[in-house]
Amino acid sequence: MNESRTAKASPRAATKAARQPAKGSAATPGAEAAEPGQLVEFYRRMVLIRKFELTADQMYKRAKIGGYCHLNLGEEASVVGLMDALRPTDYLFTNYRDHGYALMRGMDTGKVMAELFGKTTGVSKGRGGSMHMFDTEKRMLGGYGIVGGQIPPATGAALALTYRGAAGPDAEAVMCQMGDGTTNIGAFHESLNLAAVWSLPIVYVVINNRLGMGTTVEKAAGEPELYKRGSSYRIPGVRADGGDVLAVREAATEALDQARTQRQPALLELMSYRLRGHSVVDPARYRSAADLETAQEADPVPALRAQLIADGTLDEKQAAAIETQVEDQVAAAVAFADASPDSTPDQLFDYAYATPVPNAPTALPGERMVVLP
Amino acid sequence: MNESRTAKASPRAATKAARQPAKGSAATPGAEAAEPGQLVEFYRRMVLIRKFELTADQMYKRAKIGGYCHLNLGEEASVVGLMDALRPTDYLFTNYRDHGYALMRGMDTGKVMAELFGKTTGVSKGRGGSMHMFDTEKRMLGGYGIVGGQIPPATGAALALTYRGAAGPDAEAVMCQMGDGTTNIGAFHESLNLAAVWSLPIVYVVINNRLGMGTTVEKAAGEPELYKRGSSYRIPGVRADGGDVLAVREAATEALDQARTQRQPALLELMSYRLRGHSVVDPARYRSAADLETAQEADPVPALRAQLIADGTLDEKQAAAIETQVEDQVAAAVAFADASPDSTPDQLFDYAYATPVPNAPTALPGERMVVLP
Amino acid sequence: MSADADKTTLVTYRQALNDAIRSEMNRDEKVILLGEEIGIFEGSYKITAGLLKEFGPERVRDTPIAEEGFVGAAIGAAMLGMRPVVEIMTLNFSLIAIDQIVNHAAKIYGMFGGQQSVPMVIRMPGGGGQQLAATHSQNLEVWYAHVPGLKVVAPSTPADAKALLLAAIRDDDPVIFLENLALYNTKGEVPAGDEPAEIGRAAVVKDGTDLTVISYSRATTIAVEVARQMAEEGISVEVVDLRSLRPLDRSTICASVRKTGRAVVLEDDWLSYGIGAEISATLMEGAFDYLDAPVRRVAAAEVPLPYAKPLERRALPDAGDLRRVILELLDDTSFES
Amino acid sequence: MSADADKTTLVTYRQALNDAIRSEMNRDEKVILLGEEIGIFEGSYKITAGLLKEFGPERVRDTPIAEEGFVGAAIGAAMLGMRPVVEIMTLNFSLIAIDQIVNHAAKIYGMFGGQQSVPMVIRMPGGGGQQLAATHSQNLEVWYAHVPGLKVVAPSTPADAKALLLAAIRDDDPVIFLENLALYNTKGEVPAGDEPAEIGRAAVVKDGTDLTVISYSRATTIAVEVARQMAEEGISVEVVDLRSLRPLDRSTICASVRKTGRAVVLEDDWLSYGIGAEISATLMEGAFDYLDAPVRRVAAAEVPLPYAKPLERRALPDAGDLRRVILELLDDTSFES
Ligand SMILES: Cc1ncc(C[n+]2csc(CCOP(=O)(O)OP(=O)(O)O)c2C)c(N)n1
Ligand SMILES: Cc1ncc(C[n+]2csc(CCOP(=O)(O)OP(=O)(O)O)c2C)c(N)n1
Ligand SMILES: [Mg+2]
Ligand SMILES: [Mg+2]
Repeated sequence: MNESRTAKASPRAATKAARQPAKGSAATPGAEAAEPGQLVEFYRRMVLIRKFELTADQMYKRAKIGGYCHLNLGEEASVVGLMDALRPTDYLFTNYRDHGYALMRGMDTGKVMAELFGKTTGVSKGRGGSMHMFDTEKRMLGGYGIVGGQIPPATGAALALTYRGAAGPDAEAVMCQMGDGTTNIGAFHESLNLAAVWSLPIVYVVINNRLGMGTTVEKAAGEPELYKRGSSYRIPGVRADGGDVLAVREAATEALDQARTQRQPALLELMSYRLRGHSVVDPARYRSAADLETAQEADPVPALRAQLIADGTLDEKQAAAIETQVEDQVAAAVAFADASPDSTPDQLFDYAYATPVPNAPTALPGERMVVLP
Repeated sequence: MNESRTAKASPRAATKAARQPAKGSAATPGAEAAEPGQLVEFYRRMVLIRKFELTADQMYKRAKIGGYCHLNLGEEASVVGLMDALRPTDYLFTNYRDHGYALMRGMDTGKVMAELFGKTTGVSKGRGGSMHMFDTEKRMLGGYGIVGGQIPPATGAALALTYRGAAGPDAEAVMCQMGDGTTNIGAFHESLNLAAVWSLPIVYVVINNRLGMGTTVEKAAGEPELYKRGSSYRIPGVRADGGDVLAVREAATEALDQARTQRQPALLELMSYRLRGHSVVDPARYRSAADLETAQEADPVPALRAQLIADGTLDEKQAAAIETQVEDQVAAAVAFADASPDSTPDQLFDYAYATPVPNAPTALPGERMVVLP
Repeated sequence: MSADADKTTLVTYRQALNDAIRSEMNRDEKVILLGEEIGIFEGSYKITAGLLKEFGPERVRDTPIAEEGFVGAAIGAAMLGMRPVVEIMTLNFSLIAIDQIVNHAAKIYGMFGGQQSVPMVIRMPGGGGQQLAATHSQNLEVWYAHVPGLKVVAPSTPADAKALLLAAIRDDDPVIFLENLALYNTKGEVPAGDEPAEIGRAAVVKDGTDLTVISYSRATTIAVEVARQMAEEGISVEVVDLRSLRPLDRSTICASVRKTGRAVVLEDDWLSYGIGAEISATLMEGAFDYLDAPVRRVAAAEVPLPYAKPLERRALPDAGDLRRVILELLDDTSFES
Repeated sequence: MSADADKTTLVTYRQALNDAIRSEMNRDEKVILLGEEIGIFEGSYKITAGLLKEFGPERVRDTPIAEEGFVGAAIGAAMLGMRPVVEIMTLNFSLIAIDQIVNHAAKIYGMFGGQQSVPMVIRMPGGGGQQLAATHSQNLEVWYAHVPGLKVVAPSTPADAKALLLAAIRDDDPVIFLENLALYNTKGEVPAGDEPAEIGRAAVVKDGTDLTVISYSRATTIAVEVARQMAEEGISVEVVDLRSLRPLDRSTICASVRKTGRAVVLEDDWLSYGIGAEISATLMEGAFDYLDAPVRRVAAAEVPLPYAKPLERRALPDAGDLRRVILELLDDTSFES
């Protein structure tokens, strides 16, 4: 039935887990034991996401950013671990909570910020905004705003890979990220079933931050242990501690490896916490103080910092230096975004069609449609 | 996890099973041991469906019936067993393969045939045809032609029941029938999850006739043991032999009982065979001779006849008398349908809206829309 | 609160909706609410604020993210006599539920020979202008307006929001109730009491003699504003608010244009095959001989709506566009004020 | 086979589609087929007959019943450079996939700033008249025609079916390719070779001087037939076949009606907010001064289509309806042949 194993899922365990070195790595290529230097690098990445998101929040309040804006605050260890497991040759699809993924995929911090600012220098030329980071070259095939909408295309990307070449350790694979609430939508079911019957190289990752907006997993899902939902398709399900960057990387690497070598799809659930409201404008009044406290105690960023200092890998000064460097990087991103040009109205129809055709409508509001020779 | 139990699923077992009396009946109210008279009555019902469907096939060929027409041939034991377990106070939703269900729900044979003929005396006044049998009074809330389309409304009907009264042995329940291929569609997933989180009194029945049009269950479903798919919602799944009318009745009664008393939804899979093509116009060339032979050997109607004669419940003459009576009934249905009036074009807008409103459009093709005072 | 509280009160469109729902829930216990985040979260746009507390979690039922499932469930509940009022967070997400809406809710009454009505309401806001980008800013009302078996209303004022929602909930057919993100905070006088409006009737919301602007939902607020401004310039613009997109009140539209001889449609959806196309075609049939010039349409540019503000602003029709087109049309027909 | 085999061959619409697909699959190995029952079953309407045998199960891929899933999968495959041609059994079932089509396929190119095209085709038949009842007989083409980012074609002849399908498969944007149940067995001459048509162009398929009928898909075959009959009665009807619903070739439509002064739209969909509304509105803009009388629309009655033959027949427009309306329009404009 279900090839599942449950990793430490309680919040305390999560914080503690992040203080342990990774184990059982030899079996799965790519999940090397973490060198101290590597953990420091992971810390830097987590801090980058943290600072970026806090800055985005500020910029939203200053009306530099509009629309919806969903942050990865609290999910940094998951994002960093997943993206480290993913190779440049792999493809990524995510939901709208996508800033951290874009950064970790190697997209330029300034261009990601510029996208939030709606500038022409943004990764999606300012057309997409916060929910819609995209970069063909980095194989980040998009953040998507319709819940579950990314799952069928991600599945189809994996299908395309089966036409490109054989399975094997060097094969490409697809990762499709989503939230816990998203596992209740039809597209999840249809897609996982397709991946199973067609044997596709894809890893579905559920960031279980315990909430879909204000709704708890228990209230939304008949089977709240979400990794078990793979069993309806004979897809192995794994749950791991999303607060532990090494555990995440290991679980993701293993799942990706199966996808590469056996074209075995997988469902990976990462237990995580959302530190703030659903989006920057949500005060999350529905949330109990206790729940918020639990989330804050599990915060992976200070936890990793404390661990690195406790085990002597970093001292306060070095940690602060990393933080300052990241702050500068984010400040530079804001400066870049700020200085970048706005779109101009004449660019409105620039990306109407990839293949131009006669009679494509290009009237502005109130303009006449019919132009006769 | 999964409260599943697998009943005899092989075709041979199925035919044999029908020759055994029911067992383990005391535990579940409603699933009484079958009296010989009752089995004879079930035989009569199965023959009625059989004759009705064969006649529908003929009438289609004579162009008395049009559109799509899907028959229950091979599924008679499942239909009779399910409908015997259902009480008049329960509600039924089915797919388009609905003639047998309509008959067993107590809808008039003549009016069901008249629906196929598109006559005003039809159960849906000739508006629906083969796929759309409906009877508010008999609580047959419709045959539906969109694959999976019936599942959300059936689930909502069960939701409505929770506002009507408390759970208990006399509570009403809903049965929602579907085919094996239908378990791969999003509506299945979303609906079962709703039933689980809301604890609804509904039994989902999958008639696993091994084929969705020309596609086998194995090719279509990542987990082809479909009853196991309940586990994604913590809904108990049960598989039973759909060729054994008593096994079907027992399994359905048990599931309905849990729905009534505990508001525990259930998923019941009935292993069955489709004796013919997907619809009357499908020659099923894709089907192997061996597969067809297996299906024919498992045919529940001759199997039950043989059993009743072998154990002395019926003699040839009595069996033939039943068959003749049913033939007369179906012939009378055809005569009724034939003699019934056709709809007339002036009735076209009769059921446009339940609550009339001004300006509802009633133009016939080419008529002017705007009528000014 | 207005001094004349027994007559009308100045409330927001949001509050008017909230009042209508509360009032119907008090009147009829069969009225239940279904939707994502309508309970503890109080609704994405806070339309259902306070109702969970007042009516409890069974009548104000939060759903999983499963639009097809819960909209379909509302259909089934309606078939058993409940009167569900469903909130879909935005119209954009209704695409996931549209098979249930169009192939089921809209068909059940007619296809089964009038045996079973489906008394339900689907409330949802459409609209752009909030920088929500291409998938979250659509106005696809014309899709629903095209479908027999549905009724589709799109109120533009708090008073109509209340009166049409009361009517929709009491109606035995599935009613698509279109709100608009930009309207929620608008204010207007709402009559006391619970008098439902009649679905299927447009209203002349401003009288005029020179030209008719036809619009609905948010666009009507712009049309009325532009008409008021132009009145000061000596141009008398009549505004017809459609209110109901299906049925469409063709007589009221045509009667107005027969009087004024000039018409502009202002709509938030895409121009080609939009609501305005039917209005123009209707005037072709019902006011041809009275038209001094072709009907003009002011609609959204035909692109997936970009996030970037300057592009979004340019793509959506505004008061300036309407004003310019009105003046062009008056010019074309040698109007002298 | 015609004597002049190197020039044109008489084939069915079905065969023309099959030929086009085969030919593209031979030309470009990135072309793959996805859909329910397209392989071993050879397609519900046998459009893909023989292709499984010829190209194998990986390129002719049967899918589970999961329209949202496999249409979405085609989008993802297209993003990685494949050129999927998806069959949805009938347009009615596309409602389940419409979020993927409209919120994803149609948006990806523009919303991500032109980085990624989505070269895919969705083939599906619409149409009533086969007694398939309300949920299986719809013509919802106007929904797709309304959406920027999509291209929508609806060929009426075997030659166009082939040429437009070739074009659709080679196009880098998502193309909705509308077939019609009643057209599959119709025959026509198809040119040899693989010359694609240009998407976005209408065609005058019959010249005339007295009146223009504008139509598409099945309706065009009726229009042409009626035009031929009326020619014998001395009435010269021009027929414009839209071929492409998006983009819509407004110039060709308007040019024809500027010439004839009279226009009738024949369409299989429901009248209100249907394709004909846009055509009429377009003529309002582009031929107002040339029109001798209002444009007329001949469309389906606005009901869920009943199964019963007499009702179904009455609800759908036919040659008799078109003829009657043409004569009325000529009468109204004092036509003398
Ligand atoms: C189809 C659809 N329905 C509803 C929404 C509104 N919505 C946006 S995010 C969200 C919650 C998703 O929760 P989850 O999957 O847990 O992801 P998280 O936000 O926690 O990362 C909802 C309901 C949407 N965008 N799309
Ligand atoms: C959404 C949708 N997709 C496709 C179809 C076409 N179709 C009708 S029945 C059917 C097969 C269903 O198979 P199954 O669920 O096993 O039921 P069975 O016909 O075997 O009783 C298909 C694909 C449809 N009616 N609706
Ligand atoms: Mg979540
Ligand atoms: Mg089946």
